[in-house]
Amino acid sequence: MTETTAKNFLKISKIDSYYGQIQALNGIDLYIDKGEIVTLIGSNGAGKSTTLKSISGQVRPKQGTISFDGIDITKKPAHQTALLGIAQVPEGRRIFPRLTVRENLQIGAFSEKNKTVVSERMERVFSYFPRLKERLSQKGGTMSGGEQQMLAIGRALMMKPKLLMLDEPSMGLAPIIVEQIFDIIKEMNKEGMTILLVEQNAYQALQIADRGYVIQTGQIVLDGKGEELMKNEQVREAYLA
Amino acid sequence: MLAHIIQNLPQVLIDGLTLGVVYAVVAIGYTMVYGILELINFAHGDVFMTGSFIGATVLFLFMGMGFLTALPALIVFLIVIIIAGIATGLLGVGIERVAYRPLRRKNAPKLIALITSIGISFVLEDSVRFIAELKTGNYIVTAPSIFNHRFTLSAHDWFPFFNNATFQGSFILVLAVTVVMLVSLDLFVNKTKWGMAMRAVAQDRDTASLMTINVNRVISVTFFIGSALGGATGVLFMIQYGTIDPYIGFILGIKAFTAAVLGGIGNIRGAMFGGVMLGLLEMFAAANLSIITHGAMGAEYKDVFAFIILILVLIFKPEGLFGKAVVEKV
Amino acid sequence: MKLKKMVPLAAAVIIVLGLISGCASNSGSSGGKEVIEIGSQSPLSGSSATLGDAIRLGAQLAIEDQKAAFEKKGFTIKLKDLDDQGDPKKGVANAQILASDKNVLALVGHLNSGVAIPSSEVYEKNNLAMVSPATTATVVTDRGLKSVNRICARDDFQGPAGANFAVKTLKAKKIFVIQDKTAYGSGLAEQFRDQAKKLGAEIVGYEGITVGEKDFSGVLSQAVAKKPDLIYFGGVYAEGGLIIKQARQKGFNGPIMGGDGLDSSSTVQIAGDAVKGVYLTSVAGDVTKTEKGQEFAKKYKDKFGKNVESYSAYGYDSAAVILKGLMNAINDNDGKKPSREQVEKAIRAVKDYDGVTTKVSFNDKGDNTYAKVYIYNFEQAKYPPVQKAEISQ
Amino acid sequence: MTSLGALFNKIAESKRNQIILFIAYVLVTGLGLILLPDSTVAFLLLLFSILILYYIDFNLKAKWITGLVILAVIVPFISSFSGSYQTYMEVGTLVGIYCAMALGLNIVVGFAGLLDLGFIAFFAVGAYSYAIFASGQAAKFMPFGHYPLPGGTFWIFILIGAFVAALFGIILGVPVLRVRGDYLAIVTLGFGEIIRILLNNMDHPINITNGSMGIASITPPNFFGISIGSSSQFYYIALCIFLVVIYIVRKLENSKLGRAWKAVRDNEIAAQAMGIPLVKTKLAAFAIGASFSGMMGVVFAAKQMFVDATSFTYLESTIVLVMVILGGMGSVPGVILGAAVVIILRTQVLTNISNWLSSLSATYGIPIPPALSPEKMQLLIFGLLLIIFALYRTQGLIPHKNRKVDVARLERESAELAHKASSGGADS
Repeated sequence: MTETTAKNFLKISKIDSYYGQIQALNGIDLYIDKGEIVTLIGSNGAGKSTTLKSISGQVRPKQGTISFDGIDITKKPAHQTALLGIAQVPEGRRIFPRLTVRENLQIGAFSEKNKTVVSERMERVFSYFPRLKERLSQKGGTMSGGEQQMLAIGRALMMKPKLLMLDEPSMGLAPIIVEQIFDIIKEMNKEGMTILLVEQNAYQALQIADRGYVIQTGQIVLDGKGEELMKNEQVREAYLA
Repeated sequence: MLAHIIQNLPQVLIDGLTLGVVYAVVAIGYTMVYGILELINFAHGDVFMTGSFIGATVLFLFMGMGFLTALPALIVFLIVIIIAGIATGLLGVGIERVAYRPLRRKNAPKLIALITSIGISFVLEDSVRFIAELKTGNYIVTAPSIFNHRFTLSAHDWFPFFNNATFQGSFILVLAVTVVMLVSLDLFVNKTKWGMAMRAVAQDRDTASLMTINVNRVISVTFFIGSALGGATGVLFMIQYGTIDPYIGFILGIKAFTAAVLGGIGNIRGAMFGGVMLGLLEMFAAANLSIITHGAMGAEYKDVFAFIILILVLIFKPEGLFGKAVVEKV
Repeated sequence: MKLKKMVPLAAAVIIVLGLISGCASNSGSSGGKEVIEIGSQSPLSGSSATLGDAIRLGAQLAIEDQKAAFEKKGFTIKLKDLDDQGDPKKGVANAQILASDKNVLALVGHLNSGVAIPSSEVYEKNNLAMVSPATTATVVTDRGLKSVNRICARDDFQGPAGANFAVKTLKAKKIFVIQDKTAYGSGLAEQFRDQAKKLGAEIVGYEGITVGEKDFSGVLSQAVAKKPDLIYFGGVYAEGGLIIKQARQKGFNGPIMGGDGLDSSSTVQIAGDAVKGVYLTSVAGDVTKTEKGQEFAKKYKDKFGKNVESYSAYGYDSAAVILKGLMNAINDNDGKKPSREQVEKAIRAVKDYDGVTTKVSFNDKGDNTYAKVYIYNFEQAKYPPVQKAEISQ
Repeated sequence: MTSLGALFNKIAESKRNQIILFIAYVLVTGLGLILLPDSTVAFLLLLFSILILYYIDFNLKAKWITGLVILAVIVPFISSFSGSYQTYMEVGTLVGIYCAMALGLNIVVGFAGLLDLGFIAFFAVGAYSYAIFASGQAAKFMPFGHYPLPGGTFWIFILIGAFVAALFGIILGVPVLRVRGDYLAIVTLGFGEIIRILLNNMDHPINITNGSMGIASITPPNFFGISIGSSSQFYYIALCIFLVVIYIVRKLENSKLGRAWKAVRDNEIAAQAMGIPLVKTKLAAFAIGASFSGMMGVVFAAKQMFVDATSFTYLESTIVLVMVILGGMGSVPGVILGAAVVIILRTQVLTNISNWLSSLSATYGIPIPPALSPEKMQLLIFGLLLIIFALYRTQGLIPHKNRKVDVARLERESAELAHKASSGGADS
């Protein structure tokens, strides 16, 4: 791996994205180095999810470029960016309600043909989330919110991604469970996973993040180290109050 | 009165089953497409019809080449059904490409997709009619008859209150082939990776695409399978009834859709049960309505009852008799 | 501005205007001779196209046969054939077209009573004489319209004739009646049923089916279970052929009987071997029985490359009756082109015309007093069936 | 060509020139029809003037009056010189009948966004309600009264037809409105088929509709002692009802109810949130749409003097739908144009081409198989029209004008919003 791709593992420059006629992103610039946890914080409707969707290919930017690991992925559809190693844990978990837990995990490794590799990965997911192992034959839709979040993250890990993007993993969960989830995120990062974390829960996100971006009405208004941002007056007022 | 109905029961059951399995397989086509796209594919009935015509054409070709006498009928039949299945499967994929995918890309309202599907169904009906008429001058086509041995089910010997029932050799064939098709489809959907992908796409298309699943390809596969099954059933229909015309798809399509609704749309096993149930009910109504109502309503009312069942189920139990209540995505 | 859009529009209009001014309107003469057109309306598409096409071709042959005779008088006669699609609305619209074409003086048509009834209201208003080869419903002539004639027998003759044969000759005591819920099928089946009842037979069932379906097992299991001596079907070959086939599959070996709707080669094609033992009444005689008929069949085959259907000869005779009336009208009018009223009267006045299959004289309602009903039996699985009886009024 | 266009543009810029051009057009086509009385093309060109009138910059009132004069005076007068007078008027009558029906369906599909595939049932109900009482049929089951009723009652029956059809609209609507969007299409299709089968079978045990034999010898309408029988007379009846229908539709479109329909169509959830009573609004659409059909059903029965169930098949329902889609959903002028185009295509253009082809094969011996006749290709043609318009020109020939919001976008956004709300709130 060359220095440049390790440096700007994911690089977004000047993207504009639209939802129908409405402009959701306006010239977003952002980069992530390999091995970092970067967080993107902002209020509801600021464009956080749209940024993630633009990266994963669910929304196609009208302008600007996105590159990942040295490859231009601006115009790639979602299933192709996923093949390149970008996994997204979507907002609201979006696990498949009528597939079993096992199937939900298997589908995460859809592109992997080798069955032993799949079961190895599954074991690894269980090492993070032992609870999933107990519920293998349960339907996804019947699990609690916290379990679903674990399943959603587990499903993303089944892809053995190079970059894991999490969209509001704490949403609607009890504080204890949020704690657990953030611990696991930190742990995964320690083991070398690059992570882009989108959160409304700015305090916890900034605590574990190396760097952070603040997005407001489709534009990046601030960026810096995690602890710096936490100290920033504006941030404190808007998101940490 | 009751005695009469009971006496006739074995025959009614056999006839109902024959029609019911045909409904069941066509219903699966509707249910698969609806499950994955939430679209009533009006053209599906006509894909079934096209299948029966392709089957007839191939059969005539084989007859012309003397295959029919040279090879055992069963093998000829299997070849015909496979050719027709593949051809209609490709037709289904083509329909999806031309008529539905552009709309999906544009995020058009469902109403529009429904309208294109009606258009496709008209185009198919008329194109087949045109070709048939050009060839024979008459669009009603009579297929060469194979498997027309008659069997008698001696129900009377076992249970004296029953009458004997008779059936054609093709009945066994229709039953066997549909059972094979249904079982293998069930296995495919529930046990294979592509089946799992289909279910995932049906439940959440956006998220499925995040799992490296090419959604468009899965939709194409779905259309291929649904249409191929429909087309193969068209061949079975042709073998069983001998005569086909370009308009068989309309009535049968509506009935099959009713069956799909009855079983809970989107639910493949439900569609199977719904189809068989509707076939039995319809045959029972045709055989017994005038006995039950003392002549006030005859067999001609059977379709009225089919439609009333459809409407009642849609109103009071839209998830179907076998479907699980699924929280609607608003 | 909106006018931008109008530019191509206006350009198109100008072009089209130029086109029509360039086209000559079709005049009433051709090669110095006056043109007289004979209309024809029958279903050339749809499920009874075989029958409808036979009528058209028959009429065409009659016109070609007599072309020379009219040429001598200074007229060119032509056939103007329209497709009524078996649809009443289409029939009425076509009737308007025929009525508005001044060269059309009479027409051959229709096959279906349901189409003939509303269309004939238009003919009546325009004094356009209609001679039908095939509409059998009683209402067609019972309204007493002066323009409406038919050369075939009525339902209240054909149905009872069938019943007489079934009860008296075939000795059927228990009869199951099936009909296709169309104007034709119901009308015929009702007449049959009433007469059969009168003769003392028991009607063990009277059921309707849906046109266009292929599976009639439900009704047939009911029928077979009642062990009738005879099954009667009022309807057309598309369903009739299947009913015959499926009844045989269900083990019914007794006679099956139908009306003229089964009188088609398609019945044999659809029913296959099962057609053996089927009887049918027809208002059309067997052309191959007479020398005249055989000659006709040969000419028809040479000309169109198709075998005669029952209605081919009736189409021919209908047209021939019209031409005879027309010729009389021309003669009465001192060799000039007659008016529609004159033609209408002349056609009604035709007496003892001797055609390929039938003699024709119209009564005051427009029914043919020589109309006969024929009874046929499929002894072998081939068309035409064998004529068994010939019944006059 | 372009310079010609530019020249035309220049001339047409001034209002006065436009009027002169328009009058010239009417005169030329009118003269064309007089000189070539049997040319269908000339007749169609004359009718075309109405469309031109629609696009002219002109005072609205004056436009209406001009249009009326053309339709009520000029067209009938000029075509009366032609031998095809009655044919032209028959086409005119059919256009009137189907325009009113299409406008009715437009309320249901275009305004309220409910796909109805059994719309012809209401037409059938109207037609049968006149047919039964204006023929001897009613005497077969009614214990009192003398039938057939005299032709003068026709005028009352127009209202009765509208009322009965509206009633059926509500009967259908009440249960059906519980059903989701695309299921609605299937349910209405089933309803249409049920009505047709019932009409075809209600001859026993009580003979109400005379079953498949249909009802013949329907009394023609009577207008102050004049018996109305010819197409040229029915043309005026159809025209009058058509004008009434347009008036009502225009009024409704800009009324509170009209706005409610569009709100329901564009976003049901939001409309409900704004306090629009969903059921009432949808039922009103069904009832009013059906009543137009019912009125024209009465006219149809009186004109044909014969009704049977074969005129009310599923195909007919979809033909009316084609008119709406072709013209432009929700657009009143568009739907009128759509109806006219489809009827003229069906009754004139395709028939003429078919006849031309068959005469060609007769005179020159060119073997053109009858299967190729464009008249028989109707299904194919209408099917292709549906597909092409749905895919490439969803807004139809004359797009709906005051569309300020993009429906698709609105739907998607609302769906997203709702999704956000549900996924956010569902778990704890």
